[in-house]
Amino acid sequence: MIEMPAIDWLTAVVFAPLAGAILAFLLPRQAHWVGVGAVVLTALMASALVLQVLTEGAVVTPLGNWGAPLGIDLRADGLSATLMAMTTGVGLLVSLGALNSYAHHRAPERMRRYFWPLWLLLLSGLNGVYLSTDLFNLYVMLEVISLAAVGLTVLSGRIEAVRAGLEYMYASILGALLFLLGVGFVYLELGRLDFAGLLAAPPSPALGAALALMVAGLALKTALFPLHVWLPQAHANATAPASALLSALVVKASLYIVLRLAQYLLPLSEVLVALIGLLGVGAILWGSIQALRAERLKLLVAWSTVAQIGLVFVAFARAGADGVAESWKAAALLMLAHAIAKAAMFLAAGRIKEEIGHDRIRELDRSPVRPTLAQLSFALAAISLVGLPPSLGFAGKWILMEGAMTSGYWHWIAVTMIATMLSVAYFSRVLTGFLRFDRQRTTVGEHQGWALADAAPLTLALCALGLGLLAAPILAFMNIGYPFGGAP
Amino acid sequence: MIDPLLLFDVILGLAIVSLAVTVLVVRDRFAMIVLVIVFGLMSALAWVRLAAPDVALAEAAIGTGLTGALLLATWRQVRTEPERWPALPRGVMVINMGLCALVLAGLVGAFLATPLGTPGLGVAVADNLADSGVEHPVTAVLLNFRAYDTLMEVVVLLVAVIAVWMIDRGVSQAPQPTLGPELGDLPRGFARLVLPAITVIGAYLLWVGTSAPGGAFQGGAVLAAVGILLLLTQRYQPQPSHRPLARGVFVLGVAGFAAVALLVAGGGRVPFEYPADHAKTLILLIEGLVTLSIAATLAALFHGREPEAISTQGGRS
Amino acid sequence: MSTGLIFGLTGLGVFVVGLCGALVLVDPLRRVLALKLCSVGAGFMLVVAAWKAPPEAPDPVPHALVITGIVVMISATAVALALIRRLHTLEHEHHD
Amino acid sequence: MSIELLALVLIAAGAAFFVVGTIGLLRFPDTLCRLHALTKADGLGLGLTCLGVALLVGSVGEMLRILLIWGLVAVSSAVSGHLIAGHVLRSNAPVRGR
Amino acid sequence: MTLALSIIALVLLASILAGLVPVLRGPQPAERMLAAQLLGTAAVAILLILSLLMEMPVLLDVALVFALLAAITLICFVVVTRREDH
Repeated sequence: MIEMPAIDWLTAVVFAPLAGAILAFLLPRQAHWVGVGAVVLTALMASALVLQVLTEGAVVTPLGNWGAPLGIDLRADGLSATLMAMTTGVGLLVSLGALNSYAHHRAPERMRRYFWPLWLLLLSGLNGVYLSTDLFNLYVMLEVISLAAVGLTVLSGRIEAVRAGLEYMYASILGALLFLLGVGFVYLELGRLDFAGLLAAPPSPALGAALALMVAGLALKTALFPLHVWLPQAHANATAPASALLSALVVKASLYIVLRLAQYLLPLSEVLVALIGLLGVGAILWGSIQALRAERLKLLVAWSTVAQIGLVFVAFARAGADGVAESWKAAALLMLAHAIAKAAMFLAAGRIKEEIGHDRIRELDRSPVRPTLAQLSFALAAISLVGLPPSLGFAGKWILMEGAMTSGYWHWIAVTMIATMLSVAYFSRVLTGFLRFDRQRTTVGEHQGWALADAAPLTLALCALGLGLLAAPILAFMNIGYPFGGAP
Repeated sequence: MIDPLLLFDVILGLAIVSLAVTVLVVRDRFAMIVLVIVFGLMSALAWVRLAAPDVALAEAAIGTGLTGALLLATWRQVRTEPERWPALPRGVMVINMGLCALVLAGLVGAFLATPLGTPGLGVAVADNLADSGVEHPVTAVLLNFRAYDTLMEVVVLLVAVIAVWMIDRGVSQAPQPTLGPELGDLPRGFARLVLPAITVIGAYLLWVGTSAPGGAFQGGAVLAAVGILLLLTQRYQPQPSHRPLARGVFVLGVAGFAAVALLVAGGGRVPFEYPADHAKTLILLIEGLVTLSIAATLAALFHGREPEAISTQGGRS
Repeated sequence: MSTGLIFGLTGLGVFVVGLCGALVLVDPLRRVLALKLCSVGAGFMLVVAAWKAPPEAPDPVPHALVITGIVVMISATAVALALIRRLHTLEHEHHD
Repeated sequence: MSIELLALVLIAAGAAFFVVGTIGLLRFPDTLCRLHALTKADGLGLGLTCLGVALLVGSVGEMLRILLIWGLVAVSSAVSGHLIAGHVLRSNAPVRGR
Repeated sequence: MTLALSIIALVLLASILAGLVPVLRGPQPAERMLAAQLLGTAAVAILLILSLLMEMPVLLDVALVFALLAAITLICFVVVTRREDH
């Protein structure tokens, strides 16, 4: 019986968006249909891969059949399959939102022509990061993501966007080069670059330097506190779908690599974990303060990204160095919750700006337009980001505090509480504007009815809320292939 | 008496580091660009001393030649920019310098504590070289053992050209740098003489890649230099009507590479696993496509903008 | 005192000079060059990791990686320079 | 033995011309004089070195490659001399005896 | 023999470093490009000698690309700095 060539989902998930991008680049007028089609196809393939991981456990494809140290292996275990499913799912809904915001009457032809190839190449890079097990391959994938993300940031062509894009470019390339020097030190010490080689490596000065360089580079790319300067302007000045992709998906790739490094590289020293936690606290405080001072809606949402990333690093450091084997789950859940909710929030912010005409927070309650569906999805997303039950954010924070409690690190619980209070503070600035608690200043016009464009942010927000109920199965799925337990 | 070549290395090393500092410190911007080109030359010499001829070729052709051309073209347009010499307050500068000194001390400490010459993957490459389809180990690694990396690298080039076409739309038609007639016919004659020579050298580098240092990237870069010369001597002026063809050539390398990688995956084989007997032909096919794609992409990056019809403001298609 | 050691230290020196430049400098063109210096410095580290004492042939894998790094770096440089040119054009259109 | 000696002498002479060229580049008062020093050193210095190396090198193929290198450099340095001179004259820089 | 060649290579490297001074000092762009051309040619000479010392005939290809690189940057320079007042 000829063995039916089983489609290798691992390469399919990376090559499908690549083919979509090539087609979208070749056919500029039909770019949006080709783009949405490719994202739908990738989403289907991702779900097939998730099923395969569910049934068979971790799936490995040795590319070129050369095996790990010489060739490159693609591996999908629970953690990477979950993040890839999140990326394609959120990406699909953001694409639907993009169909509307780049429609003929709203955006120049050029933006529609170039959004889709860049977004699909970004998707291919993201899937490549989640599946790769080779350090240099991660570097090349990070570069694909960086260039595509800078392209998306600059899509609107306004001078603030170009200036923010240039700053983003410098930070992102410098981060990648720090990572590359770390890769050089790993090769100097071990003579191989795959994760399996890192597992058995005894601690040594070169590996210590490599870990420090890589974490520094990745912290720069995820805009962790002292290195966050480039993020707010880049995410606030991009167009709505682009900033949704940047804030929800691009930042997660570097966070994921930090988790992988913590898993594979030598046991982390207590000092390094505490330092990461401290930087997380700094990010929460500074991000929240700036969010409270932000004038424009999208700037507030961008600063809340800085704060939420700080919280992910706190979740990572909640139980000290030996607790990392458990606390990655809290970090992963918070990453998921932040991605879904933040995508919903940015899309909603874009819709609000379209309907009201401006996004200045102070005048949100003066608009003649009646509260719209977009404002509802913004509020629902805010609930998940704040972390109220039953949202996914709540589940993540719960596991964070639970782990901190069991290992006696009470200060992390206090930090989480403060983070929650601060996020309530800066989101309520916006929600009061929506609900017009203060006296109405102008007559309220007729209800404009619902637009198809509101579907994307609403579904995302509802997912962010509803998935909290599925936290246990998600956690069980993430544990397939023992990402952090004893590797088989 | 110590080996004089070691003395050569020490002087070369010191020259490279001091050049690096001078590049960032020298006031005149044109001197900065010339110094970067000389820095590239020196680092290519260092690659040669480290017995890495492939890297020296790549550094000379891409890192120094094409980067220098890009910098000169950008410098020409940005010449009137006032020199914003370090506006950072002195205190911040000192802190940063101190931080960098600390980082340097840490890295040098870690580097010196590590014995050199760890047995890397050299043995594994040598064992598998026979059925990789090519004789030259670096080309075998690039196009067979780590072909996935190389494919993604060509994707990076594709993303770059898409981003550059999107960023620098032809709306403000700054006068294109060209070798105008006012310079007399000597440079144009020189360009006419050098063009065929460079094309032959580029093709030679591509062909020799399977058995000696060379290959798709170095050959592609040298052929890109041909493209740049055509642009400079105005023998080829990009027209909006050429865009579909240009897009086709840009994606040629990635599409061809990915297609080959997937097509070989049928019948129980894994993607990128070339059948043993066809390996060489497949690799040469991929190299040819990738070289064409790289040459066109790098030349387009030098041209720096999508050739839009100047007449219509918002772009026609 | 071998060739590998000398150029390893050179690479680290160039990387840190580039890092310092990228952090301190303000002029956009110079910051792109600072990043190119970092890329050459990181490349030095990889090739030094592959270097063996002369009679032995060096390890080809890092050479392939550095070639990939050089091509990636010129793509990033090209995009950064396009951004700088665009910013320059926009700023000048802004003023006059 | 004499071939190696001859090659060594040629290469040494080539290097000497480079040194002279560099000193000329440093010492001469204005651009055109420096240009004169450069093109001489360029052409002859490399020419002698190429000749010396060609004597020592094994196959004919390599000799042809060395010839090609020398040809390319000689042509490009001649053209560069001419262009830079033209550039300097047009930009009416201070030239002795103008 | 190899000792003599090494010393010559050192001398050439020294002449390159000395050639850097006019690149820094030269007031006009033409001066700097002039010096850069000399450095390029000296680098080609060093490569030729190294191909003997390190028994790597492949370095001749590298020297060829160096020479090519000098030609390309030269033409770029001439185009970039030509007068715009015509």
